[in-house]
Order: sequence, then structure tokens, then C-alpha cells
Amino acid sequence: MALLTVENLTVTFPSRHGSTNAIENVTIHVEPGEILGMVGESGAGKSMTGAAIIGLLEPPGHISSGEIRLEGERIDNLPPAAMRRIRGRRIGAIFQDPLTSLNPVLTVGDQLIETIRAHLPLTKEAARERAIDWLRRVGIPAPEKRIDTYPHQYSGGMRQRVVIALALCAEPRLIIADEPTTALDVSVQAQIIALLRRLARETGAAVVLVTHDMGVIAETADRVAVMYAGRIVEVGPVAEVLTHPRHPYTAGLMASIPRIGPRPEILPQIEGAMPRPASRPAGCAFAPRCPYRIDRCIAERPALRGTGAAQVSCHLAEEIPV
Amino acid sequence: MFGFLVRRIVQSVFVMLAVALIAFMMFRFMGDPVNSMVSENASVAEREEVRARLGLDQPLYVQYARFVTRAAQGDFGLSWRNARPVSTLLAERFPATAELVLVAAGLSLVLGIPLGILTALRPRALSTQTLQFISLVGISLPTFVTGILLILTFSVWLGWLPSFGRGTVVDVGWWSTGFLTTTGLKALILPSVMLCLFQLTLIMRLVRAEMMEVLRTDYIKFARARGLSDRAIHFHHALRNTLIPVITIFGLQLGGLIAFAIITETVFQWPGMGALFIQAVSFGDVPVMAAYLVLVSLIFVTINTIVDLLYVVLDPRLRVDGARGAH
Amino acid sequence: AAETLKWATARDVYGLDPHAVTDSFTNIFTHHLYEPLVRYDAELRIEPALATRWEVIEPNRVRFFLRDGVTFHGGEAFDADDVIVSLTRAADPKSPLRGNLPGLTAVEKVDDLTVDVVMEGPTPLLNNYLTNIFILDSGWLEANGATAPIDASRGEEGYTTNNANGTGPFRLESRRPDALNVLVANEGWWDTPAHNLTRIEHSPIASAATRVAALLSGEIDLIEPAPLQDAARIEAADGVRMLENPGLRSIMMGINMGDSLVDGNVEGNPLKDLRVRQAMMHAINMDLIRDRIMRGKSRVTGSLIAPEVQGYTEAMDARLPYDPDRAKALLAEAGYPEGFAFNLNCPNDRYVNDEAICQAMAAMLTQSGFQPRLVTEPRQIHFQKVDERAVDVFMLGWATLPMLDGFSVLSAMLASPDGSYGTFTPAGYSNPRLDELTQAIAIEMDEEKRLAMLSEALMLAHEDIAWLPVHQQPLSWAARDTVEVPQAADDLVRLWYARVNN
Amino acid sequence: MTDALVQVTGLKKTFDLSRPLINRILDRSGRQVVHAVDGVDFAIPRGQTLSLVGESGCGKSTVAKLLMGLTAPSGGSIRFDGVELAGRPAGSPPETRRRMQMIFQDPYASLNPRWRVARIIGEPMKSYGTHPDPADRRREVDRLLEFVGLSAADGEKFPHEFSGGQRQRISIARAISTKPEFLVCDEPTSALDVSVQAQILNLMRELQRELGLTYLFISHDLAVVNYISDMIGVMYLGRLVELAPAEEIFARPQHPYTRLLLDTIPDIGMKNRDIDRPAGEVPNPITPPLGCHFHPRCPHADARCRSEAPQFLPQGAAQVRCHAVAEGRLSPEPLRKAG
Amino acid sequence: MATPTPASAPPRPAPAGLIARALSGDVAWSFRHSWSARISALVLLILFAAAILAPWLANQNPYDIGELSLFDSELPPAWAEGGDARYWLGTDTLARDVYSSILYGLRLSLIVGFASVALAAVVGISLGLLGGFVGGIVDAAIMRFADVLLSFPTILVALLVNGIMRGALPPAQHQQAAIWVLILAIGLTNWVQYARTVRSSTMVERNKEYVQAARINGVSRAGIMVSHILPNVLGPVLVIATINLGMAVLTEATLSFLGVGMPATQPSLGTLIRIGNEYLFSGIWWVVIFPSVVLVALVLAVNLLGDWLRDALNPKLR
Ligand SMILES: Nc1ncnc2c1ncn2[C@@H]1O[C@H](COP(=O)(O)OP(=O)(O)OP(=O)(O)O)[C@@H](O)[C@H]1O
Ligand SMILES: Nc1ncnc2c1ncn2[C@@H]1O[C@H](COP(=O)(O)OP(=O)(O)OP(=O)(O)O)[C@@H](O)[C@H]1O
Ligand SMILES: [Mg+2]
Ligand SMILES: [Mg+2]
Repeated sequence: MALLTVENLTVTFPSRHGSTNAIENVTIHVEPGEILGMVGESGAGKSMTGAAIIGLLEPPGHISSGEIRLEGERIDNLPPAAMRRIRGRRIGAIFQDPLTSLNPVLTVGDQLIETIRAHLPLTKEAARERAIDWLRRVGIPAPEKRIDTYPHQYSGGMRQRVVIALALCAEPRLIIADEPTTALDVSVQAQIIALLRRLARETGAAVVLVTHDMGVIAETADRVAVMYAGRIVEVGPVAEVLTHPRHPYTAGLMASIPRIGPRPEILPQIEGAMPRPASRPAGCAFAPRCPYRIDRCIAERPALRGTGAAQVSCHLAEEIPV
Repeated sequence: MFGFLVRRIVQSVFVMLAVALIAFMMFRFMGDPVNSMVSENASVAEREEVRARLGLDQPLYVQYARFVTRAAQGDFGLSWRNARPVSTLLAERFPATAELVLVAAGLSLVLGIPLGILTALRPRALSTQTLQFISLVGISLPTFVTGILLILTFSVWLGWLPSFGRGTVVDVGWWSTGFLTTTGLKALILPSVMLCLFQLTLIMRLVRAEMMEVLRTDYIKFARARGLSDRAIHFHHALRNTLIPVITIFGLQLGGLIAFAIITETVFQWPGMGALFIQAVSFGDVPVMAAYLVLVSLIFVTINTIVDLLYVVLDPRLRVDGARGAH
Repeated sequence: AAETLKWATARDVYGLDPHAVTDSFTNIFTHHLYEPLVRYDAELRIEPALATRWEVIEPNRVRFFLRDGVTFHGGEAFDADDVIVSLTRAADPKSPLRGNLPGLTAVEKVDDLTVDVVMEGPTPLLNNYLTNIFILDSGWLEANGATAPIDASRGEEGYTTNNANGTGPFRLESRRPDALNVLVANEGWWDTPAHNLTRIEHSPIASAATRVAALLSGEIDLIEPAPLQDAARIEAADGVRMLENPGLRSIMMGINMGDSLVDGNVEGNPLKDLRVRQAMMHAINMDLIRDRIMRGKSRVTGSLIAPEVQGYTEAMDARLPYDPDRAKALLAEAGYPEGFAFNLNCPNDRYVNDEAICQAMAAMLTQSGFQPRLVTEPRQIHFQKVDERAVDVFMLGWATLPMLDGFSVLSAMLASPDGSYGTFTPAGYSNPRLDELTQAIAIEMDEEKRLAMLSEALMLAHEDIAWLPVHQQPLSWAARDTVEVPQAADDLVRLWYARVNN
Repeated sequence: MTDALVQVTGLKKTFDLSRPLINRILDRSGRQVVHAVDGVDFAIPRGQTLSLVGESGCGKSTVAKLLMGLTAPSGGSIRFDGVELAGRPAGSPPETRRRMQMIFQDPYASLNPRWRVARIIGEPMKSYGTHPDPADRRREVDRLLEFVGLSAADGEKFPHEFSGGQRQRISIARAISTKPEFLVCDEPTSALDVSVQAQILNLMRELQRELGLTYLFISHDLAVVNYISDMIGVMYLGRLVELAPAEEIFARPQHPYTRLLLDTIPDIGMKNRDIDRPAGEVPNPITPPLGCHFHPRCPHADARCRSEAPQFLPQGAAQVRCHAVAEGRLSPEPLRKAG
Repeated sequence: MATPTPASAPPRPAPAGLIARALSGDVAWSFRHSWSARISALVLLILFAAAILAPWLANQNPYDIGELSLFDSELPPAWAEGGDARYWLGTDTLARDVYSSILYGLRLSLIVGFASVALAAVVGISLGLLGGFVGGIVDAAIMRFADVLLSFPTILVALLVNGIMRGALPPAQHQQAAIWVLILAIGLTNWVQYARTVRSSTMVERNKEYVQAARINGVSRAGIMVSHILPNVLGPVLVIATINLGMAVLTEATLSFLGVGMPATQPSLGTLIRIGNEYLFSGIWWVVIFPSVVLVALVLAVNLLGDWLRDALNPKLR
């Protein structure tokens, strides 16, 4: 049984211009111990998907259709108190910016102990032990001393390690990591990704890794879902999707990433930009930028189809040369 | 911390010198003290003699220096109105104003913070909107009208509370307090309510705005994502961050309270410094005015220094001790 | 029974030293603690106090026989030394009270209970003056280094400012400035008390509305003054009542008769022309002001002094009638058919409804063709301008206190300025005959002759319209029904005549 | 390199972060100075691109600002076409400054949100007086808009009506409006999505070809740098540690830090590598390590590295600042990552 | 050359400047959907119109002392017993028509309010801009000066300015000066708020890249401050100004109570209330109630509008 299944999830933001769907009909599933990467351009809906899963959509955004199941149990319509017990305990989350994710006026220890005790029946002392242990596990040197210091006394990379410790300290089954390394330097980014992967393996947790960096996905994820304009356009095992992209967007994206090595005279590029939610075309959202578009693309939205490991949402998926 | 304190004190000294300069200039602008010190038909020679005795014939900077040295020792001379030392007059009145302002400030905090939190946590509730509206109405009427209306209602009509004065006060050393008697406590109610009304609204709105701001931050979002209870999130995580800026504004506003006490004291015949000051203004009693000015500024500067210190205590980011973390 | 009277006034006393200020409220307040040689009774007649009788020994020497067996609150016996020290102290060049005892040259001890007061010349009003000069204990003054009057420029506080030791009907129990002054009955008072009070709690309440509220809510037994406009409300309330009488204080408008106006729009000074001044009087409808602004409580006058004051005659009380047409005609006759601009200066916190009266007058003057520019200011500024003669038509009130004699009007307000005379005489006003009479009255010891001359002089001023009389302002106090207190025309509260009937 | 359009020698910039004097006296602490740029030398030949790479805080942007006169150097020289610019503020001398322009990282902050696009693009022309006549200027703006791939009608719009990529095009139009010869580009694509990044990179290459521009290109992304540069300079804590032709850097990285950078780039081709990541972060620039700044993170560091700062010495086609390289201690490591 | 990107931006007509921007788009939408904002705006509009049109709307010029007839004093409102049809809201002790007095008083109050807010804003914005942009010793000097001023609350400064003006001006000019004293006093104490806000926004803006771009292009410091930074820091100023307008009107009323407001012959709204306040016990309720209602309506509307504006301009709340 899949650890997490998301079926046809649509998140809607009512606004003065009428409702817009931040994400539409998103369907994903995550197996235990698996790392699912989600990539896509800014505004594609990656974070929104993550927020919907842990039940932290910012009002007035709400799930307007679809369902989310965790270990078979439906969690998208739970009352707030029940959802709160799931957050942290069964689903952990890591956000992008380590500078702002920690409360500046509480010590790292306070925040850890509080989180541990919110979910596990431990005494203060036991929770503190555990907190120190977690700090050690995420690679904080001298955790007994560092536990009583404040976030601003840590460097960026260290802070992101603390954030990871906080997300994992109640040993959730699923971790949603929303761009955990974007704010960090390249050399630190590599360490954090490695740490996350190691911990997930150790605890057996599954990870949904949201990023816009194909490299990170390539090195980390087992499967990848590519999002475009609120939809999943392609999903499948990393090797397959990255080396044999079947959606024109994925293909264009992969081609336009500069690489180390012999440089091309001109970088393949996708013209235009991703439409904003309010101005998405009626048909395939990628159609205006798509070099292969046919009339049907403009009129009709393709569904996510496909057999086997990879699925694509494109009318022309079969015809496009890889 | 210590360095910070020293720097604040040095700054404060400059501020106080500037205030003293303004106070000193008042003497120059607001009439010749000699006129109010000699009898009407005094001769020119007599006036000159008094002038010399007061040192008014010396260069301005010498006078200023003397004014500052004396003021630093709490010596502001004699009131022109009733020939008593200004410092004594102020010392007599200080406890009344201090108690009034403290109670008003306390009231505004004790009521304002919970109301602010309440309205921040339920931003769309009807009760919030109503509270917000009422609080605005409360400060849209000049305070002197509010004061009289309070007296009309609670003294004349209901007869519950005294309409003027401090009730029975007890002297504790040089401090006269109304805290120790029932009449003293009852007498405090109406004036402090009138005085705190504006402050209360301000604090409430400020807490609300700050709290809503804080509730939108990433660390609150992250705390929610960790499944912490609303209680822990609102009161453990959000409140402290909310209160830090509130403290500064509150510090600034305490000065305002002292000033607004002038009106309250006039309406309720509260024998404080404000009433003294307003009398001084209508009598042109410059030494009292100047001393009041200097004293209020001193209080203000002190409060602000304390607030800044508190800030450092409350916000670990501002503490310069310990590891100045590697970046 | 323990009868406490709670008394509220608009202001607090400036201090407790009766020789330090001329302020009339401070004066009457300290009168409860200290006493003069002679005093006014409830009907404002002079009666013996610390002196039992007096004799004019020479025209400028009066012998006072002091009351025996009087003691100060501190237990010190009262004797001639106390009188000598006190009078000398009051008349000291540094004392502001000096003007209230003009011409004192010496106080000489005859024996322990007899003193001679020596004046520069004959002083018919000596006793009137003395009602205002309180006697302090010489030993007490010496012991506390307070024999000299308080000198503000010396920069130190006088002992007498906060402490009192008199012979009066009440003793000071405690004083918190601007909050509460407590007096208790002096058990050892030489006089038989007419009052039944054991204790007086005096609270200054500056805000009129609060003062009324305190009376209505029962926290206060007696307020003074009570705002006229609240009279109806107070009368309607249970258990409280207004105390109203015409007062001694006559309100009048001074007129600049100098060579030019302070703030005019014409050459010269039209106000020098009698017709213009008459036009002014015709323009003002005093009855209407009385009915509307003073709520019928004031007494419209043509004279500068109240009927109770020595020198008053009915003739001088006649006013030119309200007649705007006549006013316009007179203005035209004087050469100002279009009127002319001038300042109308008024205090806004000194007399009963002063600002409103001036506004009404300004309206009436405008309607009769004048162009008054109304300037209303706090008393401090107003009187400073009056002193500097920086005013055109200005308001002033005069109660002839403490002398209760028309002479004070002559000397302070009508005589040509000269040394001690003419402090308030409007710029440019000078009537030689009046000056002559003033000089004579000052030293005339024959009461009948003196009164005749006084009336003559006042009548001259009346005809000159040297001042434009307005009205006698009403006394307006309010008290609980249980309080009985005589309301003398001088507006001074004498609580040693007060009774509380519980 | 005699034909260098831009010649930078010994460029230094220190920022004084000291706390107020009184605190320093009380705490007995000294001045605190950041050596943001600490003796940088390079030259850019006309028509070529030099890229600077390095981690956050190593001083890349500071170099850019120094070149443009946005901040005054603490030492060293900046010569543009023979004119000494060190110590001259931005905009002066105008005739030289007109020939150098800059493109910024943040497409949102680099355009005044209250100005219309036409005014934004026209500002340099107005200020440098190249097109004093408004109508003339407007025509040029329209031409530039179309040149960078927007339409003339876009001139009437406000920046907030454009996407990030379009804004960056507007920035470029502004930058080339005075017909400059030299462009400083401070991470012009790091805020953009990959698909848009390619558009901008292509546009920049095209501009270079058509207008013969010289670039100083700043980035932290080695792959981007690879696409655009002729020369690459690697910076670490204010110093250039390696400067070499682009192919050289990727083919034969010499400095251990260059190698570390190349190693840590997650690459699409290299899947799930479970190697041990080099530890450590960039140290605090206020108290940089003695000797070679990199020694705490360097696997090859020895006593000399810890005490003596290495010189910037030529090594083949490159210049390298490393004792180990100079001593030949460092085996030319086979690159794990190629192609 | 790259081909044009498809316009992903909605093809809305381009609005111009701050005001136009405020009138279009989000702010206007939020306005249309806020009851309190719309009612407040309506109330303000009515009050402004009333103030501007006072000479035409009023039945009497209450400042023209010659028009007052004491015979008509203390008349209750027209509908009450004893009321007079000429005086809709009754008359005061001096026979001033309460209705007309309110119109004229409102006018004065608004003049004082607007002028003092304008003074404070101009001084505050200029100093804040200068301090924030130039920094260093200029900034430090401005901010220390602001500290000194902050330690004197408005009413204290007003009393001081009033005292100093009285000392400095010839007596004949005291009354004409009253309104200037008020404006100066209220304006001079409130600029600090603007200066601080503008300064902190300026310090943020001046480091933005568009400012650096302007510097690169040789735009002068003054040019940058005025044409680049100024328009970008005005948003919060607008909010402060709105709310301060209400505060200024109230401060004026309070100063009047302390005896340093407008003279009684030219009552502002605050002075009217101060005078009326003395009649609170006497049953002449109309002289205090009606002006108070107008004042409350004014201040409340301004505050509600300020509240709304703050939210509407706050991008985080949208
Ligand atoms: N509060 C909101 N109201 C309306 N629309 C919103 C709101 N928040 C986000 N959106 C829209 O939802 C869409 C998805 O946003 P999301 O944050 O998930 O993007 P993302 O893929 O995570 O992008 P990024 O890489 O920038 O984080 C965006 O198009 C955004 O415009
Ligand atoms: N105005 C300044 N005042 C003080 N220190 C500064 C200033 N500007 C830069 N620095 C410091 O100088 C160093 C170099 O900064 P710089 O912005 O040049 O780095 P960068 O390489 O561009 O980094 P990034 O990749 O984050 O843009 C940093 O340590 C920074 O903190
Ligand atoms: Mg996101
Ligand atoms: Mg940078």
C-alpha cells in the first residue's frame, strides 16, 4: 500500500477576479522509503501541493476537490485537532528558508523539546536527551552546548540542520521538504541533501522533495513529478524521466539547462513564460510555448496518462521524438 | 550590555542638555523674571540690582552653564507664583502623577494585550469588528469630554466613585500614596480609566497588528507544521515576538501618558505635576514650566533606556554576549 | 457634635504667609488662621478683633488697645511686640502687601497691650486697611527666621509659606497643596464662636464642571464659585441650593483716552470724544446681557461702586439708556459715521462670564456702528497688557476691597498717575478737580466732609464716562441645604459664621 | 593581455563593521573589518567574457560595485580603456562611465516600480545626454524594446506587469541604451527559472556578438558560467584563488577549492552518488583563517598553508593561489565529472 | 534575436502614478468591498463638502460678531419645544447658531488638521529621506533631534510654542497667530513619525538595485531621492497622514481645553465642544452634543479609512 496517495487534488483560491486553481487534478503517490522529487518553475504549484498534504493551506485557499490518504486513512477532511496530531508525528515538513523557519526568541533546545513533547509522552529530561541526540544525528558538533543557544548563533547550514532535526524528531513516516537547500551555498546544499537522504533511509521515512533544481532531483530522488502551471505533466522514475522525457516541457527544460562540458553555440530555449494561474489557457497550459502544438492542444486539456512507471499528460506524448 | 548602557547614557545626556537648552530658552522668551520679583514701583537701579543678584547680567552661555549645573542638582529656583522651591513643588506632586500614570499604563497593558490577542486570533469574528469599532469611538471624543461624562455617570448619577482628588493618601517617606486606602483606590479608578482609554486602544491595535504579522511568519508556519498546539503557537511562539515591538511603542507612549495626565489631572483635580504645570502655564510661572519639562524628559529618556535594555533582554538576537555566530 | 464642612473653591491658596500675597482668596483663607486688629463682621461692618478699641491721639497717630489673654495656636501670648513685628513686616519695602497699608511710618510700643500706629499723615481709612493686616507671633517668626517678608529673589523657601501660627478661629491641621487643606476649630479662641464646626476640609477644584459634580454627588458641602449656568440644575437637585446675592465687585470697561489707539484704523483717538463714549454706553443693552448671560443675577449699574460702598449715591447709578439709534447719531456727530476700529480687551478666566459679556458687547457695539476687535486672553496676559496700557477698551472689576470705600476707586482708577496713585487710570484720563478732591479725601478725618467730597469726585468720573460701568457681578455659591453660611457682598467665605445642621 | 579593455590590479575593499568607539573602548575590542575584496587582479580583453564564481559572500558583487563606482575601493586600480576609475564615483567621468553598464541580479528590485518602462529605459540616455530630445529618445526606447524581444507598446507599462524574464530584458535594454562597450552582469539569471534563464543567456550571447560587448559575468553556477565565459575566476573569501580559460578550469581544475566546487554541483548526469561530501562552510569573513583562507576545508593543507598566505602564481594557462599546487604536492586529480 | 514572449501579464490599461494606481486595481477593489471604508469615505466627503461650502450652507456667519443677537441666545433645536425655525440645531449662550458654528468650526478644524499634517509630512519626509539616504552624521543628527522632540508630547510642545509665540510676537498679533501656533505646534511634534517611517523605507530603497542603476547612470543624489525614492516611500506615509489627521483635530480640541486653542470668537470644532462642555450640567445639551457628534464622526471616519488603507496597501494582506 502506498504511504501517501493524492488523487485529483485541486486547490482553489477564491479572489476578486473569480476563483483560480493554484493546482489542478494533481495525482501522486509515494511508497514507504521512497524519495519523490517534484520539480517545476516558480509558481508551478509545488509548494501548494506540499501545503495541501500537511493541511496548511493559507486561507482563503482550500482543497476544492480530490482526496489525500496517508497510509490509507483519508486526511484532507480531518478536523483541525486531528490534523495537528498528524503534523509533526506522521508528516514532517521542512521549508525553504532556514533563516526564518526558527523562532528567533526561543533556544534551539526549547523548540526541539517542545516539539518532541507535543507528540511523544516523554519527561522534560528525556525529551532533552532526545533533542541532543537529534542534534548530533544531524551533525551539530557539541550538541550538549549548542542546545541552549539561539538560532541566530548558528550559521545558515547549521540552521537548516536544526530545521531537519525539528521536522524529524518525532519520527514521521513522511517528510515534505520544500526547497530545503535553495537558500544555501552549493557546497552546503550538497551536505544537506546527503543528510536528508541518509536520515530518511535510517528512519524508513518517505520524502517528497520539492525543488526546482534538476541536479538535486537527479542525485536524490527515486521518482520525479514534473509540474507545470498547476498540473503534473510528467511523472516517473528519475532515470527515465530525465533521460527520456516524453513531455515537450520536460524535454525543453532538460535541454535548456546549461551543463558542464562542451558548450553549445546556442542553448536550446523554451520561448515565453509559464502563464499565471489566472491566465491559463483553456487547453494544455503549455500549448502556447509548445513547438509541437496541434489544434487539439489549444482546445482540450490533456489528462495524465500512461502505462507502467511513467505517466505523461500530453496529447502527443507518443508521437514526440525523444 | 554594559557598553550599550553606557552609550545610551551618553546619548541621554546629550538629549537632556538639549532639553535643558530649550527650558533655558523659555526663560529668555517668556518674559523677564525680574518683573515678577520686584514690586511694581521699583526703581531701575533696584531692578538692576536684582538682575545682578540673579546673574542675568552675565553672558548667555554662562547663564546656561549655571542653569544646567543647578538643574543637574535638582535646583530650579523658586516658583514665581508662590515662592516655593520648584523642586519641592514637583516632588510633592510627583507621586500623584506617577501613581496615576502607572495605574493607567498597567490598565492599558492588562486589558490591551489580551484584547489585541483576541482580536488578532479571530480577525473576522463579529466580536473583533465590534471591539475594533468601539475602541475607535472611545478615542474619537476629546478626553476632557470623556472625563466629564465619566464623572456624570459614576459620581453624580450612580454615586459610586469620587469625582475629584486622590481620596485619603498615606505618606510613606516623602512619597504620598493612594494605594493604601480604599478611598485612595476608589479615587484612582475614574482618572486612570480616562487616561488609559487612548493607550488601551493603541496597545490593543498594536498587539493585534503585530500578532497578525507574526502569525504570518515562516517560523509560525513551521511550528504549525510540527503539530504544536494552537496554545503553544499563540502564546509561546507568537506572543513574545509580538511583545517586543509593543514594548518600544509602549515606552514611547508612557511619555505621552504623562503629558495627557495634564488633562486628566485638570478634569479630576488630581494634585499631580500636570495640574501644577497647567497652572504654571496660565500664570507664566517659567521656573515650574522649565523644571517640568526637564523632569518629563528625564523620565522619558529613562523609560526609553529601560525599554531598550528590556529589548535586549527579550530579544536574544540583540544580545552581544556569547558566540557571535559564524556566518 | 463633630461637624465637618467640606469646602471647594476654584483655586488653592498661594501659601500660608498672609504677608506674602495680596490675592483675596489667600487672604480670606488665612483669615481663618490669623486675625487682624480690627475685622469685618458678617455684614461688613468694622468691629474690634485683636484690638479692643482705638483712639486717634494725633491726626497721624492712632493708639490701639490690645485684647488681653489672647494666645496663638502654639500657646504664645499675644502682645504689642507681635503687632509691631507684624505691621512692620507687612509694610516692609519687599512685601507685596505694602500697598495695602500706605503711609505707615512707625509702630510704637506704649506698653505690653498698647501700641501707637504712626502714619505719614491723617489716614481716615486706617482701620479699613488694618482689617487686612494679620498679626503673627514675633517669637515664632524670629525662631523660624521669618521676620523679614518672603523674598522670591533670594531663592529659598520661607518657613511661613507652609506653616501657620495665628490667633484665629481655626488651626491648620494639614496641608497638601492643590489637594486638601484641613483646618480644625481652635478650642482656645478668644471669641465666642458663632460657628459649630470642628473641622474644615478645603479642596481646590479648578474645573467648574467637576466642582458642581462634587457638590451634586455629595462629596462637597459648599462650592464657591458655582457657575451661573448651572444654577437651575443645582436648584433642581435635591439637598443642594444656590447662594446668590449681588456682590461688591463692579465690572467696568476702561477706555483708552490717550493720543492714539493701540489698534485703530483712524488718526488720533476718537475715544477722547465724550460723545463717542456716550454712544458706547447707548449701544450696550445691559439688561439683555443681565437676562441672558448673567441669567438675571447681576445688577446693572451706572456707578463704579456698589451701594454698600462708602461714597455711593443713587444719582451716580443712572445709565444712559440702551438706544442704538442715538448711539449711531452720536458717532456721526463726533465725525465717525462709519465707526472706527479698536481693541476690546477682556480676560477669559477672571470674572463671572467675562468672555461671554465681552462677546455680547462686541456684538452690540458692532450693531451700533463701532468696529470692535475682540481680544480675550487669560488674566495673566490681560492684566499685563492693562498695566502696559496696551489696550483700548478693556474690562476690569473692582470690589474696593479691603477698604470697602470709594476712595480706592479714586486713587487707583481715576486719579492721574503719580507715584502711588492711578495704577489703573486709563491712558490719557486726567481731571484736575478730581485729582484735587482725591488729595483732600486722603487726609480728611471728618467722615461727613469726606463722604461729600467722595461722592462729588465719583460723580465727576460718572459724567466724564471715564469708565464704562457694566454691572455688579453676582455672588454665586452653592451649598448643601444643611449648610448655613453668611454671604457677604465681598464674596469672601467667612466660615467662622458657618453652621452645619445635621 | 595588452589589449585589455578592463584592467584591475590589486583591487581591495574593506568594510568597517566596528561597533561604536565607546563600545570598543569598553569591551576592549578592536576594529572589525571585512576584507570583502582582498587584492584582486584580472584583465578582460575587448569582446571577451570573464566570469567570477564563488560561494555567497566571497566578494563577487563587491567587485562589480567597485568597477561601477557604486562603492569606493580601499586600494588598487581599475583602468577602463586606459582611464583610471578607482576613486571616481558612479557616473563620473560621464564620457567613460557611459561606456560601462550593469545588469543586476534581482529583476524585481532593479526596476523602479513607480516608473513606466519607457522612462526606465530612457533614463541613462537622458542623464548621459546621448538622446536629449524626448521624441528621439522615445524612438530609441521603442527600438531597444524590440531589440530585446519585447514590443514597443510595452514602454507604457509598469514593471509589475512583466514576468521576471521580461523584466530582465528591460534591464538589458536599459543597460545597452547608452551603447556601452562593457557590461557587468551580477548573477543576471539566478532569480529566473531555468527555461527563462536559457532565453536570457542566449540574448546576452547574441548581444555580445552583435555589439561586440565585453562582459564581466558573475555567477555561483559553474554550468552557467561554462556556457558564457572565455575566462573564469574562482573567488574565495575576497581573493581570486584560480583564474584560467574556461576549458582549462573544467578540464584541469587546480586549486582544491575549484575542485570542491566542481564536486559539489549536483548534476543531472550523475545519479545518486553516495560520496562523502566535503565538510565545512565558508568561514566568517571578519575573522578569516590565517595563511591560506581555505586551509580549514582543504584536504591537502599542511603547516605552511596554515601560516603563510599563498601567492597568485601562473600555473600553465592558469593562475593559482595555492601552496600545494605551487609545490606540486597536488596530483592532477582525474575529474570525476565530465561531459 | 529572441522572439517576443507571449504576454503573460494581464492586458490591463496602464495606470499612472500613485493616485491612479490607488484608484485602479487592488485598492479600489478592496474599497468597493469594505463597508466601513465606503461609509467612512462618504461621511468624510460630506464633512469636507460641508466645510468647504460653509459660507453658503450656513445660516449665519458665527465669526461675524455683528450678526449675533443676544435675544436669540440659548434657543433649543428647531424641533424641540421653544425652538426657532431659523436655528435648526439651536443657539448657544451668545446666540450663535449651532449649525452654522459647526460648519465654520469644522472648516477651521480641518484647516488646522490638514495644515499641521502637511507640515509634519513635509518636514518628516524631507528629513527622513535625507537621513535615510545620506546616512552617517546627518542621519544621526536628525534622529537625535527627533529623539529630543519625541520626549515632548504634542500638547507640551503646543503649550511651549504658544508661550514662546506670545513672548515673541507683539500682543496685537496674538489672536491672529492662534491658528499658526496650533498648526506649528501640532505639525512640529508629529513629523518624527513620518521621518522615522520614511527613513527606514528609504534605507531599504536606497540599497535596491534600481537606485544603483540610477547612480551608475549618473543621476544626482537629489535626483535619486526625489524622483526614484520618494514615490516609493509614500505609501506608509499616506496611512500615517490619514490617521494623524484625526489625531490633529483631536489635539486641537484638547489644546483648546487647555486654553491655547482657537479664540472663542472663532471657535473651531474643538473650541465649540470645550465651550459646550461647560454647559453639560445646565441642560443646554445641544451646544455640546451636536459638535461632538460631528467631531466623533470625523475622527472615526478618518481612522476607519486609515485602517482600511493600511490593510489595502499592505501586500501581505492581499
Ligand atoms: N494566497 C494565494 N492566493 C492566490 N494564489 C496563490 C496564493 N498563493 C499562491 N498562489 C498561486 O498558486 C500557484 C502555486 O504556487 P506555489 O507556491 O505552489 O508555487 P511553487 O511551485 O512552489 O513556486 P516556487 O518555486 O516559487 O516556490 C502560484 O501560481 C501562485 O500564484
Ligand atoms: N555595504 C557593506 N557593508 C558591510 N559589509 C559588506 C557590505 N557589502 C558587502 N559586505 C560584505 O562583504 C562580503 C562580500 O560581499 P558580496 O556581496 O560581494 O558577496 P557575493 O560574493 O556577491 O555574495 P552573494 O553570492 O551572496 O551575492 C560579505 O561578507 C558581505 O557581508
Ligand atoms: Mg514554492
Ligand atoms: Mg552578490
